[in-house]
Amino acid sequence: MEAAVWVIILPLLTAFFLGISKLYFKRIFFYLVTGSAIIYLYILIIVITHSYPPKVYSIGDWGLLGINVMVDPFSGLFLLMIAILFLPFIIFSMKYNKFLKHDYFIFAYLMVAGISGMVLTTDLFNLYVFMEVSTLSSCALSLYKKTDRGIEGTFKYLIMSTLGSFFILLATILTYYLTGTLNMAEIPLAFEDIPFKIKSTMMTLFVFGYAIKIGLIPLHAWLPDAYEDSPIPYNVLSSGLVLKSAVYALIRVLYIMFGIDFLDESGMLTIGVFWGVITFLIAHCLAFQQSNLNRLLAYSSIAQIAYIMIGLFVGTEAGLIAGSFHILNHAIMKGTLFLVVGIFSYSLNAVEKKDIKGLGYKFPILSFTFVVASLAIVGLPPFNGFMSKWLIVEAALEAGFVYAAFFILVGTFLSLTYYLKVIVTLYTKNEEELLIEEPSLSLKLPTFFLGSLCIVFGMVPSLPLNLITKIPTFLLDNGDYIRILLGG
Amino acid sequence: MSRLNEVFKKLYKIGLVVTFAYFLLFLFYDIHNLDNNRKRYLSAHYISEGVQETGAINLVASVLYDYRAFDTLGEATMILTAATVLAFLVPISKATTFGTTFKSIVKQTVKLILPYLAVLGTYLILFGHVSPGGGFVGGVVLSIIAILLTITYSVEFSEYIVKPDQKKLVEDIGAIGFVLLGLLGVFTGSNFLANGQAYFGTGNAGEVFSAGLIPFINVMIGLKVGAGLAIIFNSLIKEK
Amino acid sequence: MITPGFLYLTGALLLFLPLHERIKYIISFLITTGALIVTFYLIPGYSLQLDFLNYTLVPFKVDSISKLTGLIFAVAGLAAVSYSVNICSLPNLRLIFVFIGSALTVVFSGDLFTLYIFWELMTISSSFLIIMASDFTKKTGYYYFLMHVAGSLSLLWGIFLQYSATGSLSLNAMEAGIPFVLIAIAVKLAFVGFHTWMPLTYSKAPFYVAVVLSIYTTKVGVYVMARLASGINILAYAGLISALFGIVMALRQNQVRKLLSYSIITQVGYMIIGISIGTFEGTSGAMFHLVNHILYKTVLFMAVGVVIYTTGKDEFDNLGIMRKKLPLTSIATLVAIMGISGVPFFNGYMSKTIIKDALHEPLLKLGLDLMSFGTSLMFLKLIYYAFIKNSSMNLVKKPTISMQLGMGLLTVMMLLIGIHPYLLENLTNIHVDINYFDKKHMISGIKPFLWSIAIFILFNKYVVKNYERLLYFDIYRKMGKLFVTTGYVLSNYHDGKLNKYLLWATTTLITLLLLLMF
Amino acid sequence: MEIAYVAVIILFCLGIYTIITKKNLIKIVFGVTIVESSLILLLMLVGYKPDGTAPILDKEYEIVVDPIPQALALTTVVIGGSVTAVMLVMVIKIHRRYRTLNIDEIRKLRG
Repeated sequence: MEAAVWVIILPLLTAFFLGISKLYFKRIFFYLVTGSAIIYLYILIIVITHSYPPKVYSIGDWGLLGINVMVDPFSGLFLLMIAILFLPFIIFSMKYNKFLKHDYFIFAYLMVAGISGMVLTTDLFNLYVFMEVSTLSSCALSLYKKTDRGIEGTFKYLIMSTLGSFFILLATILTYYLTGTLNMAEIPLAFEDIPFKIKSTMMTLFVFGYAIKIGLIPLHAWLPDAYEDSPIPYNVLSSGLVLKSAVYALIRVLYIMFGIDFLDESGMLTIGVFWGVITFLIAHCLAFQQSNLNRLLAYSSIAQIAYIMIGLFVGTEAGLIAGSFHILNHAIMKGTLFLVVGIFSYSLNAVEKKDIKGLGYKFPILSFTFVVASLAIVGLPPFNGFMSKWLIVEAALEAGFVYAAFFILVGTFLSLTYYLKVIVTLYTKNEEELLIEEPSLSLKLPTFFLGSLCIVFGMVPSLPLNLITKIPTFLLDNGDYIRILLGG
Repeated sequence: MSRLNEVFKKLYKIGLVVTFAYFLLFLFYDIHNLDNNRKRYLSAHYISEGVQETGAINLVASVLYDYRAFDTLGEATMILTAATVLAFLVPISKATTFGTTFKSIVKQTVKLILPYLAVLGTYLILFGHVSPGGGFVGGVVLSIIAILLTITYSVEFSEYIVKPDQKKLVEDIGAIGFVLLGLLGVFTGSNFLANGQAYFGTGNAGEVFSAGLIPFINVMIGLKVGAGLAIIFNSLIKEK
Repeated sequence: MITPGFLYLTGALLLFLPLHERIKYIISFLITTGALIVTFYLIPGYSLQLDFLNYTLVPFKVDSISKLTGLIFAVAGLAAVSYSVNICSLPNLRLIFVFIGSALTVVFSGDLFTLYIFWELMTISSSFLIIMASDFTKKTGYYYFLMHVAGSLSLLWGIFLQYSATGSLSLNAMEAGIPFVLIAIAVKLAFVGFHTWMPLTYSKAPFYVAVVLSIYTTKVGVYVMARLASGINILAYAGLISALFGIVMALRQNQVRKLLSYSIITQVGYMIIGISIGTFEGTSGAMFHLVNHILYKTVLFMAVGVVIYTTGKDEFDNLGIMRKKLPLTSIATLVAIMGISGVPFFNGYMSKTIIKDALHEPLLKLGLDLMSFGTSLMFLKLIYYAFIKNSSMNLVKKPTISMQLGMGLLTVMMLLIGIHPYLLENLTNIHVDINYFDKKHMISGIKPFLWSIAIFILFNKYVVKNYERLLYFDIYRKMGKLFVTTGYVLSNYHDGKLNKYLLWATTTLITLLLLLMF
Repeated sequence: MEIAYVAVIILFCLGIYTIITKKNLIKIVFGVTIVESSLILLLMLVGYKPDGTAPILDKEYEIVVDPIPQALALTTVVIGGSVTAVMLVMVIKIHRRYRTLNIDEIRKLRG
């Protein structure tokens, strides 16, 4: 599984070479960025197709003495998301950023490297390191416009996220203290005879740390701030990958290290589901109030991730499948929405709700894409969001979380209220003369690609579900994962 | 009324932190009282076999650059990210002089010290695997050269001696070199960042030319850290 | 096998092709007639299975009831499309196609999953039809969409309850979650209390949109009710109340289309009563009434549409143009009004008779008479304005041929059914053992109509008066305000103070610790 | 030995307290640094063995302290340093734009 490590190295190398190219070879910049993105896509596809059964790659050939990289279906899902989002992101940003492109792409590649490192590594401390890489480069992207609001929001983001990192680091150190190892396969074996209280406190520290990065209410306040005045293509990756990678890490840590039995016993599952319900109800209320589209979408991201949390925390096979499917779908839907808003802000600098009045008639196909994506994210058939929401509700009902299932439907209604408002504004006639810079094809193409995926995955959900249905095997029962990682 | 509110708020915050401290105390106490012969087989293995397996006497170096070299790659990336962010946030054109002017005695002393610093840094880097030191420490010492120049003379002078572009280049070369060194393992048929396993000759432990790739990685990290910290410092200074 | 619903959906896709504007006529003609023919030759008992995820779905299943409903939907689709093809723009035509197609698919669906998906698709397409149709309907469309999505989510919840209770998604009478399904149906068929969207929408939307909507929206609700929740006797009284409410409200309206909307509520009351009886007779009576109601209500909406098209408004006074300038429309309107009032030899009489015959409780029978009486009364008001009162309206433009074609088609069908009621029975093999033209039934059919004429003549000035103060109370808006206020308060807490945010975080940490430790 | 753990706790909580109460941006960054130092101290303590020597095996030794936490500490230092550097440059930028370091006045983002 040589390719697995290339998933991490290639973006790193690209970022480093971009640093040199910025100084000396400005001409190769374009070819470097796009060429590397295409090769990266190829590598990702190879890795994803080989993700079942899971493969282990030992870095430095040290086996259990060193750091290992492992591809299993759950990380395969995240690589799939990178594969879907990254190339459109590159193509879009190439046009969207009118100047100063080098640093932007350096950060983007570093961020992707950090995220792919997070999803591939099996070492607890390595996970922390890559998480910091992705966080810092994500901060760098979010202040990229250098505006007042951008810097302020990023500062808040950085402080909150660092606070979360500290708790994760504390828990990581304590794990080493308790077990003498950082390998995720050996920790659960050593964890078995640790008293309940210590384990649950450690779990709290992990959960809290990652919950800040995920943005569950009331730890969410940095998220809309960081989104408000950042480059919009970044928001695509942020809501699609950065937040999700924290979800990944949390689920990995909880399910592998602590095990489903402990989660059930300690009541974490109940708390997780309840927290999710609270989160999306409040987030929907807040999203209705927003006039800035970025903030609106940010709050909607919080709510959607709460759905994901519910799916992943009901603790059954169906729940894990549903939650993972929603992870993928949310990345696609939110990506589409952000890209459309990105085009609006590119063409006529519109980021407020009132600015987009009447654009439905100026950009008919783009607006149609927006409508499709927003209906999908609300969870109306026949789009992909509906499928995953259906699965989540079904899983929640099966596991006995009837209130969660009911409130998900309420949440669907609440989310419609604000998305519909945007849509209606989009299709309200505007008499004013608008100065419009016609968006070029390289802006539209990624948008349409993601938008069409919304429909395709809604009509043919078995396409991604082939991969996703294998996820619970290696999460729900951590025995398999451990056996493979230990070299079985 | 608002005063009371303030007091309450303060008490609340203190209460939160104290509660958390109490929890931590409890946690540490529990962990401490646990059966204390915890199995540290990993570190035991490193201590007993590490020198043979990696060829480095400095076990920290062997952990950093061999067993857990992937972590080091990550942290090298961190410095690069930070340096890039800073360089990006602070425009190059806005160099301003540092406020204080020093007597010539300071300047002469600095002139005197600089070569020693360079030698010390190089020594720390090159002998990182056989003695205390290593790429990070050496890199920090090297970066002090640039920092001292900046403080005593000025940003302009420091950047005249070593151009920002050159620093950036050195940093990137360090990072790329690290990755390429790691890839050597792949090319020789072993895994990424392999050292002893790929037959890079761990040599006789204790000699300078031993431990396979570790000295070279040390050099790369040294370059990277030195250049990165210099960039970070200069950027922070430049922004009034 | 081509299903009529998918034929329409394909039509909608075809309309996306970047072809000449003219092509829409050809496509519309082919699709609508094709769907009608396909539906006509469907064989009851046929079904289609499909594996989707873990479920076995039955997206297409024909039996006599669904065939009857599908047939009338297809006929009305033909009429409505040919009525509006001239006027409406291409995007709206697409939406109309999607709407009709999903309504037809709902009718032929054999499992709850398909039913829900196309039920929702109907909501989406109709809402966008309203939103896109004109500048004045944005808020109406918003309201309509929210209301209907609330209803369909309720249906979804009912489906989930049913699925988790029985483990199957097949389309039988519900065993669990009936109240939620009833709420969903109530929203769709504008039951009293859930009806607020209807007068609002039908009076504000452009007339051709109102025509299309009025055909399918409520009727699908009725059909699904017959499928999922038939035979709940207590609902008969609810239907009666709803119908009486509709009559009272209809008599107080100043706009023709609002009157027609409230009249829909009344007519749906008949169907609810029929379905709630639960016997074969009652259900088939309700289904026949559905057919008849689609025919005459569509014609009425079309006629009003013609009036709006020619004069620009739908005030009662504008109706006066009918008698002088629009002879064809006048005839159609008269036939429709006779039908809706249940006068013998017109189509409404047939289904009303079946329902009345199926009833056994005296209170309901009385109520039914009262309903017929009220219906006749409110349409006498319409007749008064259209044909008796003098008016000096002038034609702005002439109605198009395709409009009149659509209307004419339906009028002919009404007349046929009225004169020969067994036509419908033979067509669908649903045989109700009633002799429509014996003395007893005829008298009981004509009685309310005669009474209403008498009352109308006596209390003329009360009925035709223009009401200044309209009753209006909407609890849903109040609930919406609550939601907005909550959001506002919450939003104010986010005042940008980092300390505050960090404090929230720390509080969460301690809460989590406390929760997980104890 | 135990007292050192108490020191870790005190430092950690002090840092958290600084972060959540102080209004000055620089002080908040100080708080971040304090927490970070407490974690490095904890790492050192985790690897500590009584009478252990540094993990450089060039002479006779009996007990050697755990080398892994030392390596981790180095990594943590570097990561913390990078994050602090970015934070500081942002503080400078914010001071330039807003002309204040009071966190309560830096709130253009609301709602």
